[in-house]
Amino acid sequence: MKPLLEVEDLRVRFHLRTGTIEAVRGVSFQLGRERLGIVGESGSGKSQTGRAILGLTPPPGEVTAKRLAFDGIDLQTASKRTLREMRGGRISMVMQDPKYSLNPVMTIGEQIIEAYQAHAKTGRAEARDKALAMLEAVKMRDPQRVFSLYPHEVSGGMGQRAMIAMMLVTDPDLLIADEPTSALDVTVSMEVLRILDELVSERGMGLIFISHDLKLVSSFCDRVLVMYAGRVVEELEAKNLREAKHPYTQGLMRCLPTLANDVHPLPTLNRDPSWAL
Amino acid sequence: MIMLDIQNLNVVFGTGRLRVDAVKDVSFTVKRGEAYGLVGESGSGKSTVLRAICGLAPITGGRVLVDGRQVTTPRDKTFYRTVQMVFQDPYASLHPRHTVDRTLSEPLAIHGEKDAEARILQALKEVGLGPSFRFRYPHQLSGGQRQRIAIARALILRPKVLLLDEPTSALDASVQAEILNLLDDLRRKMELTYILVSHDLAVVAHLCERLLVMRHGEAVEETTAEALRSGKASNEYTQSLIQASQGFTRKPSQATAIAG
Amino acid sequence: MANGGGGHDALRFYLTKTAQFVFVLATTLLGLVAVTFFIGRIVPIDPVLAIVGDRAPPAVYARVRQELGLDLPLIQQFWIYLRKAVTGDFGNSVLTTNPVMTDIANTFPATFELATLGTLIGTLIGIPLGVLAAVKRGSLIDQFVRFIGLAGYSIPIFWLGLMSLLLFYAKLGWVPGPGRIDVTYSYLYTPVTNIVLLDTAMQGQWDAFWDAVSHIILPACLLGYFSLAYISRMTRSFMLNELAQEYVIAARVKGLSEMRVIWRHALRNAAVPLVTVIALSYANLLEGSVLTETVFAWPGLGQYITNSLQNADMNAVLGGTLVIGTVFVLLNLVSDLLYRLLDPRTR
Amino acid sequence: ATPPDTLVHAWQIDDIISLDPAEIFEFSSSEIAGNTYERLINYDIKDVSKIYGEVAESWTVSDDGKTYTFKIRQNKKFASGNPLTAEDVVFSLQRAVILDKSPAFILGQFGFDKNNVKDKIKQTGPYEFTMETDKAYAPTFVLYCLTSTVASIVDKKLTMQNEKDGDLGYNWLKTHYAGSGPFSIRDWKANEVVVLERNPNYEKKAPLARVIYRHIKETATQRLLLEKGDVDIARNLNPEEIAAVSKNPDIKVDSAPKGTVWYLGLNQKNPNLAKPEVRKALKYLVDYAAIADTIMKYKGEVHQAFLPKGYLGAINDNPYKLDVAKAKDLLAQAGLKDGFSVTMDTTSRPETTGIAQAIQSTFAQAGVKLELIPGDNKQTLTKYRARQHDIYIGEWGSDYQDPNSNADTFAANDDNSDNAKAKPLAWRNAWDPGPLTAKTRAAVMERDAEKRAQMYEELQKAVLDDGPFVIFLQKIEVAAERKNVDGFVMGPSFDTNSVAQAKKN
Amino acid sequence: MAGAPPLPQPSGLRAWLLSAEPNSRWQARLGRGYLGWRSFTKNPLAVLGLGIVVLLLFVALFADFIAPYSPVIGGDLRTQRLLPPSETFWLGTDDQARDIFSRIIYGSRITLFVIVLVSIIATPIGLLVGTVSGYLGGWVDTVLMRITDIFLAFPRLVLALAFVAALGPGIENAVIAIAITSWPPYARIARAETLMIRNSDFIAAVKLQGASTPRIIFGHVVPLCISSLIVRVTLDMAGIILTAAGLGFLGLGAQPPSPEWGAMVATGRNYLIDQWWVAAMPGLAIFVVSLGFNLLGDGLRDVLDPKAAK
Ligand SMILES: Nc1ncnc2c1ncn2[C@@H]1O[C@H](COP(=O)(O)OP(=O)(O)OP(=O)(O)O)[C@@H](O)[C@H]1O
Ligand SMILES: Nc1ncnc2c1ncn2[C@@H]1O[C@H](COP(=O)(O)OP(=O)(O)OP(=O)(O)O)[C@@H](O)[C@H]1O
Ligand SMILES: [Mg+2]
Ligand SMILES: [Mg+2]
Repeated sequence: MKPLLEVEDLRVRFHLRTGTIEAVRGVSFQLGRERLGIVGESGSGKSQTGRAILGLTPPPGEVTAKRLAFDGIDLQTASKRTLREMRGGRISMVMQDPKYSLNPVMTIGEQIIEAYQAHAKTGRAEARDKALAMLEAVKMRDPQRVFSLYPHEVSGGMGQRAMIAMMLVTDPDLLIADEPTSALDVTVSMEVLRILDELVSERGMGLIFISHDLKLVSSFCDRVLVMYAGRVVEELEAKNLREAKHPYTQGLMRCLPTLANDVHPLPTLNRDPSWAL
Repeated sequence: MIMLDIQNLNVVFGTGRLRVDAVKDVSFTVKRGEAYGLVGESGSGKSTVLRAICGLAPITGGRVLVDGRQVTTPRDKTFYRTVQMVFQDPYASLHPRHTVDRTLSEPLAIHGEKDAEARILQALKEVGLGPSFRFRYPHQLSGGQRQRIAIARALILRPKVLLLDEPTSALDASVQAEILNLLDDLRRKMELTYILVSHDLAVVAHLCERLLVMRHGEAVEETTAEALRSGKASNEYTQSLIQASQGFTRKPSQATAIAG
Repeated sequence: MANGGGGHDALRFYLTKTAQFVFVLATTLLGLVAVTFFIGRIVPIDPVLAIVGDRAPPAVYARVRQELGLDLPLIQQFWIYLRKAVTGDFGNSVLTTNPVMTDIANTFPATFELATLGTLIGTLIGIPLGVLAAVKRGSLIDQFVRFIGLAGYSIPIFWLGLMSLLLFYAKLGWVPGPGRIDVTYSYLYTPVTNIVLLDTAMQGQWDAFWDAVSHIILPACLLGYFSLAYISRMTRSFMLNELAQEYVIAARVKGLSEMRVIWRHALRNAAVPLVTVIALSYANLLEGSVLTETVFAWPGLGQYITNSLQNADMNAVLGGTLVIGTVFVLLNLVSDLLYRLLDPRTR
Repeated sequence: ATPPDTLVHAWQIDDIISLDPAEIFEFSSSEIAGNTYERLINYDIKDVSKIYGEVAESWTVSDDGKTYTFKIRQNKKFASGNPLTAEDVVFSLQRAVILDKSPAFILGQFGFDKNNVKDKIKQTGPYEFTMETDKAYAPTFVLYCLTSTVASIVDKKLTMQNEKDGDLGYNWLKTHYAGSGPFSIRDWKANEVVVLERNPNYEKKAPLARVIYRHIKETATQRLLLEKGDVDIARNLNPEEIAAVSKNPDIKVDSAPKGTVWYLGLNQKNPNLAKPEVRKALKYLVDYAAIADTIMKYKGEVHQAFLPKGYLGAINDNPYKLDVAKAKDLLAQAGLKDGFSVTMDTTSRPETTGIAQAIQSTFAQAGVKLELIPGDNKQTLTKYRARQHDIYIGEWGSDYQDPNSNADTFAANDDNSDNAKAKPLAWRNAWDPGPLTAKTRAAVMERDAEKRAQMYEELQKAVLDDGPFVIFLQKIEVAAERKNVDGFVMGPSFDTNSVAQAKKN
Repeated sequence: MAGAPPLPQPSGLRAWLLSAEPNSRWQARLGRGYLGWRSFTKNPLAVLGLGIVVLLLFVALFADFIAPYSPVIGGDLRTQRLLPPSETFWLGTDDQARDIFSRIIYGSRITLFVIVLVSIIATPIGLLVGTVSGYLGGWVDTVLMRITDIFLAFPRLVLALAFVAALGPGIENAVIAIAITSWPPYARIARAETLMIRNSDFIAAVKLQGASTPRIIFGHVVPLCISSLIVRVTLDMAGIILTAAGLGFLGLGAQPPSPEWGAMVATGRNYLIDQWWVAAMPGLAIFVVSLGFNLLGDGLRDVLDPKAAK
């Protein structure tokens, strides 16, 4: 089977006044209709990888890759128009914090309709039905009401679900979720994850799940990429996480306190400069 | 020896339409040298309890006794020498225009302490930072380093009680481990009393002996780290928290029924 | 969160809001009156002189002084003034002999007309310019907008006014000369609102209307330019702020066209603080167009107040100041309301 | 362009505060009154000494010199259509005295007041009345006073129809019109426009249907309007602008000297200025000719006596010129070899500041450090009237066409104490003219014109020599007109600037 | 024109400045200033702005040596009046036959005086009112903001004119009048900024150390407001010069013959059409200096303002 997404030697650079920062340094992976997790500490380039795929690297940034293809379409050479149709239509992204990523002055319903109408030539009534259906699909208790609420009027969990509804309303083939639950309560985040999980298994969508929570990624995803300083230092099956080879991955696994065993002091991570090479 | 005694604490914000009962009738006590945890979902009033203790939120009802004495409003200087707090967000809790040096010398200046120089270097050492950090600005520090500075600032007046409001939740796992170890260490060395707020049960269990589970501003149950470990929490809500902290489980569970 | 008793609460909410507004208006106006009044009395200009002139014999002088109540204690004078002011009686202007209110009713519409058109021009051009500058940050257009803005800040308005008259009126003949309307048309309509454009249009005097339009266009463009300088600059900075927000990226993720992202998402949000900026610039034009008015022989409020002030015509100054103060507070209120309307978070 | 039957002036008319002739005392309103009201008598603007009756047909003076009997022309009509009779004339004069507005003293100085005026000015027939003065003044003095605006004839019937609370129609007439002149006032919008319309009842019908005075504050704007032909006459151009427009073939420049002099008032309360040598030295420290030829070109000519050219007895030889050496000498005599510092209150009008700065730099040449204190007109005047200045620079325009107007203020001061009742210029500069006061009083009683002229010459010489006034220019009024304007006549005072026979070709 | 050319730095000093581990507060401060300077100099427009401001300072300081003629004493009225720019009079002469170039040179002193005085009067008032009212809240806030509103609602020119009228004309009083009318916006800005930071954790932290209210306001709140205020004030400079000019235009600013630029433009307005240089030259000076301050302000914003730098 042809992979949904092919990424080879992806690099993201920022040319700043103070010099050039290479945020992503040669990341390669392939993705089928599966759940791929990307973990790594803050600043390791997870988000930039995700954004580069969508072509949304912020201004001073420059993206290069040997190959960056979605469903056989080369994203680097694609026209702006194709890219735009791809975005939201076939590839979507759920972002970390609903508080900032929903437009504060538009109702949730409007925002979902807008996303739908950007890709499907339909009337408003139909778009509205679709949006309501989508809100229902993300287990919103009272879709009618939520539809006409403004982002600040809903809780974080509801907002994140609305965000997911907005991003999935066009039935994309690939969803990139950039820390979709880190702003949420543990209990609420479980619920959101469950919705994502169902969507993947029911629609056969590909999912890239970005997080810094190893425990979560290992329990949620099929495959995990571990990133460090802009590189993938290790790629492994989620269930094999405990057998990670790379000392960084091992260290990360160990330094988490758990309910199960009480270690004092906690092991800490000694960064080896050679990891970043 | 009871260090902190909270009885029927109530905190209300605003009036009329805007009234929020943030904390309702919460009581607990903490012994000297003990570490006590507060857990619960977002908005359950954990931070508000801490803020009420140290005077950043109004005490609408109930009593707060520190070291056997009821607190006054406004708090007096001795109070601040007894109780200090560390905030959740290391990025927001340091003055962006003050160097570490200035941040650390401020409490000394306020309380008219002498040999600031030595004490600042000492405080930096205690939190595992060298003198090279002394003249840096917060933006020149990593999150973990900032949190260490925040802890150093809290400790520089040699308080007896440290209120920790999610001190590690903004940090990476590896950094979190370092901070937790540091806190563990300091407590032992300085015989500190902790109240630790966190939504991460594992973190609370790691550091504290006893903990209080809160929800919607009310105390749900008081339990011990031991009990959590052995999964013996009596309360359903506590159970769901334990459940969630285990990571994602594909089988549908009761977590769905509760959240939202 | 408790949401019970909505209707009653809402009513009370609006009542409090209204009461608050009335309070703000009242205290601001009282403050204005007090400050102006006392300034007026300590200014070393003899108000009697303004009335009787330099040559009047002492007896006349003394009589007028008494008529004006200037021999009473200051506090008493203030009290009398205040009592009358509450009933809308600001006394008579010394210079024009009319009741101050009549004068203001004559001059304010001229200023209003000019400032409104100026703000309209400034807004309609300034916002797109600002947006463009923000979107194309660092580009030529950005530099251009910046230059326009800078020039707007630093060029003396009377200089630009006279130069534009010289060019567009004297040299090119594109616009008619200074004044509100040509003398030939000035008696074709009856002043009702004193807003010439409105009066002529309502009375169907279209020739007069177009003449008035051609008269107002140059000074309005001039004022428009100055408000444009400010508005475009603020728009740029608000837009830069909005464009850096996550929701803009989210909108792009949805596959929206760049046009839609900029104009519908980012600008819609930037519009919230912009409302205040526009209101402020409008207020500034209302009060600060004295020099433009002088150059264009525009009989507006700014000129009226300045002229009165220079002639110690304190009744007129007080009245004018109060009107501007009221307008200011009202504009504040309107921008506040618009703010609420535009930003659902404040509702 | 302006309509052919309409004459449009661009003029700074923000000084108008009233249109009631009993109150009018400002430049622009005087001119408007001059064109819209008639007076009892008037003088020939070409030869001021020729007095003729305007409303009066003839008059006689009694032997004791106190009673004047006037015969009124018949068949005269107001713009309203009401006939003009002696009743109107008597009413107008009485009214001015009773209302007692600023210019009322021009009549009041003959001994009229509220209480006695009804007895002193009496109608004696339908077209005849008498006026009785308290002393036997020089008849020229009395008659000249009757040529001033305050003695304009108002329509009694119309005015009294609009009377309210016994105000003699004052509140109405302030903004309305009740006269018989060549034009009637149709509209006055303060700071904006005054519109005059032809009076159909005037016997020598005006050629123009309408005259409009537009208030244009900026002189540059006035110039642009004139050059474009959107006004016919620009009234306030500055010298450079006049020089520029006079090169324009479509524009001509007309001018007339006015009864106004520019002067410095030296406050005698200042010990330095009180020294006679210093007063004299300062008179040698003004570059009269340069000022008149450059800054004030077209707008003033050198004149140093207090009576303007054209007035009875005016002396026109100007003895002083810039002479720094002599001034230094004089200062040394006064014990001020190194000069001294002194301030000058200056209104912020461009002309005044221009002259002031020129004077400042010539003063400096003899070590007199002059500090200018700018202020707006009313503010500076307030200070001047309180005698708180050192030096004051300003203009003085005579109130009526008789030499007494200026002599009374420059050369007489009955009471030099701080709370004196009358405050002539001599008082304002704290100067006690000594015997000159009595001489001034005598001159006004002198019925022989020749002798009277001589007395004024003496007074002028004395002030010129020792007075605390450095008079340097006589004002000239300039108007730049479109070539096609004809017959706009400028007289020696503002109320004699006439559009009555103006027309456009 | 560039500002003070960056001196060739001995590498030792540079290393010392950039040391990651400064040994004293002084070294740290200097190092930080050096870094700021470096990032500032990367912005050519800002450097241009600084250059203009430095030039202004230089000219003001050495006016006596630069100006070829006296700024106040005119030449011969008959022959040297209103001459166009030439070799003898670089920028021409004015109506009093004075050299415009010399007047502009000397006028820089007054401009500088106005700017400095207004900023040191208005900024502290605005800062104080804004921070106190924002930090304390409650009725103090209500009262102070009412007062601010009153001053804000006042027609600026009326207030300025009134003050000048009350205090007497002259540049000092004009400055005071301008200062009095320009603090309210600063107070607003400072208040808005204060409201944002008053509930932040680092303020809570100092409170918890027992800091007194004045200590918090002056030690912690003010430094944070000051940078955006400085930026705003520099951006306002042009406006201040022009307001001074406006007062001069109405005859209430600097007293003649002082070579205040605004007053010069105002006088020049009488000769605007034919003798354009009389108004244009000082006008150009105002424009250039405003430009300088604006560019500098923009540049400073990048260096000082943490929000804009993000
Ligand atoms: N606009 C930008 N300009 C310059 N550098 C940037 C920019 N955006 C990101 N970077 C840099 O790119 C690197 C990777 O950033 P990225 O956001 O991908 O990290 P991340 O792994 O998502 O971290 P986090 O867990 O904190 O979100 C970081 O070092 C960051 O400083
Ligand atoms: N200053 C305040 N004014 C009004 N309401 C407040 C204020 N501070 C807190 N609250 C409310 O009090 C409740 C409890 O807030 P608190 O911050 O204590 O929760 P928390 O348990 O610390 O949550 P989190 O885990 O998100 O920090 C919330 O509903 C919050 O909205
Ligand atoms: Mg990220
Ligand atoms: Mg909290």
